[in-house]
Amino acid sequence: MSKLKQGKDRPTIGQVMDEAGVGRRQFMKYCAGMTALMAMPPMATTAFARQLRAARLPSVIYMPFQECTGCLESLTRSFAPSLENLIFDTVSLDYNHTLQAAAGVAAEEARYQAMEENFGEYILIVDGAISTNDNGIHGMSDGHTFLEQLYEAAEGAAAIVAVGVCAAYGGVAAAKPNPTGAVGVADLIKDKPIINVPGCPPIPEVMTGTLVSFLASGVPDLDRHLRPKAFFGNTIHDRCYRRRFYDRGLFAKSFDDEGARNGWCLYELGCRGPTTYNACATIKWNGGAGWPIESGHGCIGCSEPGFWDQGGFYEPVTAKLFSERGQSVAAAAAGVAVGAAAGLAAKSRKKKLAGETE
Amino acid sequence: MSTAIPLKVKSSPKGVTIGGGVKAIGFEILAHLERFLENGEAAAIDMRSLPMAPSEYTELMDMLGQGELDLTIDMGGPTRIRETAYSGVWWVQHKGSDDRILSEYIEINRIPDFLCAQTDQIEDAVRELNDRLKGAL
Amino acid sequence: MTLLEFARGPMLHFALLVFVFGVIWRLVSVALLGFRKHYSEERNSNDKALMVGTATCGLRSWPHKEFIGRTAFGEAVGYGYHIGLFTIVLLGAPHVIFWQNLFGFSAPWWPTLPGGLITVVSVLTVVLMLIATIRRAMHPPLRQISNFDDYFTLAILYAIMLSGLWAVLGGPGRYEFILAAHIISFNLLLIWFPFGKLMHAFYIFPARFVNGYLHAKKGAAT
Amino acid sequence: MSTTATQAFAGAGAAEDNRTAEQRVEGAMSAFARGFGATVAMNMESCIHCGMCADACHFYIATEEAKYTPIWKAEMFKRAFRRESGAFAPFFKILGLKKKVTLEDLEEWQELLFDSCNLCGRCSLICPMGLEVAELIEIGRRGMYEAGLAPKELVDRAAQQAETGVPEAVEKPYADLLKEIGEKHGVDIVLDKGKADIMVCAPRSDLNRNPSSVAAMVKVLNKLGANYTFRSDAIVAENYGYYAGSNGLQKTIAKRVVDQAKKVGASLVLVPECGHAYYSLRWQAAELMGETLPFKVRHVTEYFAEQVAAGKLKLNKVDGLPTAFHDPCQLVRKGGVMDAPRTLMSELGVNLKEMYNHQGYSFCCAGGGGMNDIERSRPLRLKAQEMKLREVDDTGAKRFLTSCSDCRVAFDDAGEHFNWDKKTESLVELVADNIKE
Repeated sequence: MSKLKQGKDRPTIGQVMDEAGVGRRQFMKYCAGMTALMAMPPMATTAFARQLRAARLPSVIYMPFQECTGCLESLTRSFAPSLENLIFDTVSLDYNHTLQAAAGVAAEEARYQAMEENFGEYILIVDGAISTNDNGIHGMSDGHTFLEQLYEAAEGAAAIVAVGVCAAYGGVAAAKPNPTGAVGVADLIKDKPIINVPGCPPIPEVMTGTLVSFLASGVPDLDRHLRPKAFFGNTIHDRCYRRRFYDRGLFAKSFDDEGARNGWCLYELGCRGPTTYNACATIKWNGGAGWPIESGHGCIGCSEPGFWDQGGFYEPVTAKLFSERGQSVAAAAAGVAVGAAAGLAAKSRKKKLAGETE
Repeated sequence: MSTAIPLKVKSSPKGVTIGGGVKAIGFEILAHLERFLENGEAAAIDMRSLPMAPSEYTELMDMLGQGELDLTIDMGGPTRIRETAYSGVWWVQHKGSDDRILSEYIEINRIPDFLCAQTDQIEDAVRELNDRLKGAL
Repeated sequence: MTLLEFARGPMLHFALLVFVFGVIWRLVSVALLGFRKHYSEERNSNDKALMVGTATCGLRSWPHKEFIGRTAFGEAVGYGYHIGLFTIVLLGAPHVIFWQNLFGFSAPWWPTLPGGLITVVSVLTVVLMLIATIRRAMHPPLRQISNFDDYFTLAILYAIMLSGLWAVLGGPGRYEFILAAHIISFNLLLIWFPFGKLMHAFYIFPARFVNGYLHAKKGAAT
Repeated sequence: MSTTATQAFAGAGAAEDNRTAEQRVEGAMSAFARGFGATVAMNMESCIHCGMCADACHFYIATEEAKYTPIWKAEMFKRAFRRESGAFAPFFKILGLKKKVTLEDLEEWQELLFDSCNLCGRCSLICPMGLEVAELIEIGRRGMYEAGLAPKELVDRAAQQAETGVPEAVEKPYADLLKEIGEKHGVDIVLDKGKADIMVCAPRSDLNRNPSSVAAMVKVLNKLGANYTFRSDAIVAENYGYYAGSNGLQKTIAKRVVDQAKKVGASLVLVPECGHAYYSLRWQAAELMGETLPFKVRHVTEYFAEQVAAGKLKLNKVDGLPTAFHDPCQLVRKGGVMDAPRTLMSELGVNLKEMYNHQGYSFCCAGGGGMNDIERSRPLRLKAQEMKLREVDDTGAKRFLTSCSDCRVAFDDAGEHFNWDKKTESLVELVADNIKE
């Protein structure tokens, strides 16, 4: 990573690209890829490229909290040396305790220094849920709770990108009974623009795509869960190539029956496609090699808030979400009792009313 | 069109076309071409967003045919620009170094934007040429 | 907890409990009123009367030829949307899955109709329900005897049908809200069921049976 | 709802009734309450307001007026049921979901329950939910009676009949009238025999208007050598308690016949050509008495059909005149005497032309259920009878038979009004005239 000047006079991406010997057309080619990814009209590529070149090289603070490093793995796993990699290679990733060589006090100092220098300018990427029970004692590093670190880091952030469903909505850490009181960033920070990029993990291209689109044109338009509509505007179900089997009522009944082998709809096997908004069906995973449904397993809805507590992953999306512990038998018994009472009361009223005027 | 794992569909839906037919795309190209002739407004159709069956893809390519120019540029992975049989209609395909298609579109333009020099580059060129010539004198 | 989770979770559970409780309450309280003992010399034996009673359960579904001229339209519309409703609920793929999941059994033998066909049937059912509603509001005898229960029950049925069609045809709005609306309106149906005219689903056969039985005892027309 | 008619009536009926409005409503409720059995409850709970019963009722068909919808006639009883005996009665009462039945309501319903219903039971056949609509209306009538709102003609006749055995004051006791009929028609009538197998009654309207049909019945009985007798204490077959809706009076009137039958040790009580007499004696008397009766009850056509089947009664063949037969509702649809009239007619070789609506589904003569006696209901009756007469004409019949005195009163009245080309004749007379020697 070439050593670039820190602080205010940070170069623009255009300068960085030129310096890295990236030809203008090569840059344009990557921007074309980016506009296609985000379903923008192809003719917008030139304008997008111009905006991106003019953007200042961002200082990025990557704060890991209650996370499993799955998102980081996915982020760095971006396959082809695409535009995002270039930006990331050159971007001043000032703090990431997994990637950086420095550790301990030195690492922290580097972070504070970066935060001071780019105060109000840097992008804070949060990975992992933030524990809030017992004011955050369940999640600490370097003597500070994640809670404190988040507030501290968020203060100077230009924008916060919550990467992964944990940072966005609490994730697996927030699953019932949620002992650590894990929550997403948006539940704590109210005064900063927040972009959620949920998923477990999110698709690499979605993460990098969101970052690049933020660099080029600021906070993209978001849905009500603060997710970029470019990637989270449609349900998997709407874009699924097996949709025509759903429409014709052809369903796989088990993972190994004729229906499954025929590539029929996996609705009956618990696919969460209909209620999950994500770009898996179009961008696909592993560089377009495939995605969960194409590999024969239903979508588990990993980009939806609370997907971890919405019933078994192998029960259909309309399945009942309650367990029957004899309540219906009790209700029936109550019905008999009250019915009998009502019947006998009616009978006695009848005798009283009928009286003897036979 | 990213080539997904070929799907062996036993009950292949006869006659059930996934998206618009090739004719529909043809008419869209024609409309763009007419508009370009009128007011010089360039346009492009992103092949990626058209849900097309594999057969329709090749059908479209055959329909558009081959023009005079067929450029292949190696720039962080092959980029191929082909002029179709209908001048003003170009077929552009960018591929990454792992041969994955980054983007593919049909552009209706005098010359694809991608090939044009950018204004700010020309401004730099003016300065640099000016310095060079001044230096030579 | 999202609306959909609420709809298919606690609300569905509560609705089922109210349904079971209310239906049994109403059936038991009627049965306990006691059947009068009959002293008249019967014209037909008890067995024959039982047989005729059971036959009436089926036969009364089809109008006698003397009445068919006047009731053909009303009954056709009524039976039309009942058949439509049963087809959708018992042969529509998503519903088949729902029942199996709700009652906790798996029935691979359960046949289903293709989704497209069920949608057509649903649209037809809604049209027939509209005709029935307009007829209830316009036809003088119907207007005379209709009350809140009739229109409220129809309203709930409309809510279910329209939200169901909305979900399948992918109308505007987020799928989980439409699906939640569909399940919530079904829950409303379950809750209202014991307290309104929907109880006729349980009463139809006993009522017809008793009518047929008593008439048969007298040899009267059924 | 023509309120003028009801006021005229409510006032008359209620004149001697010095009870307060609450007491009268209380009376109605107690009558309703007696009807709150499981059968009725099941009916009340399963009505789906489909309005089809209107399509069976000849008064709705003739007038297209919504108030004649049969289940609407039982609305008061239904409201009372919902508040008192339904599964959710307390809620209906406390939350006031169903208004309390008031005297004004009952007065308004008098015209529906008495002036526009023959209790013919056709609505019970069309109801897809198997409601016994006719019985609900009968219970509705009982409530009206107890509230002192039954029409005066019916109430007075019922009270009179309960007391004297005869529904109206007669200058000559029916016993003497009966003897006269015997002499006039040359038939000796057995009256007040001590012991007999069969006790016979006579319809009072036939005694006055068609004595020949009474004579005919006796002629056949004599021919059969039946061991029968009339009883002067129980000559009249009608039961005005049934029409007025008073269980008490109906029971007293029926008891008169039962006592006389027990007195003579009869094993069979023969009901003459009268519809509701058969229905109330055969199917309601035992219920009212609360015990199984020691004798059988048969309609005269039933008894004669049995004799024909047993070969004891041989009949000649009548001419081939196309004939139509009106099935009296209380006798055939409700009473269950489906085949007897047709057995007799086929024995007589009658060229029977069935009406479209016949046997169990026949339209009512519009006179039954006490409407013959309610003068102000005549316009409505005529509207329904016009349909019936046209239906008879459609069969192309030249002769028109029936087997019920009230029906004949109705048809004679309608025939005269529409100067109809046919006369209504009695089936039993036809039988009597054609006994094979």
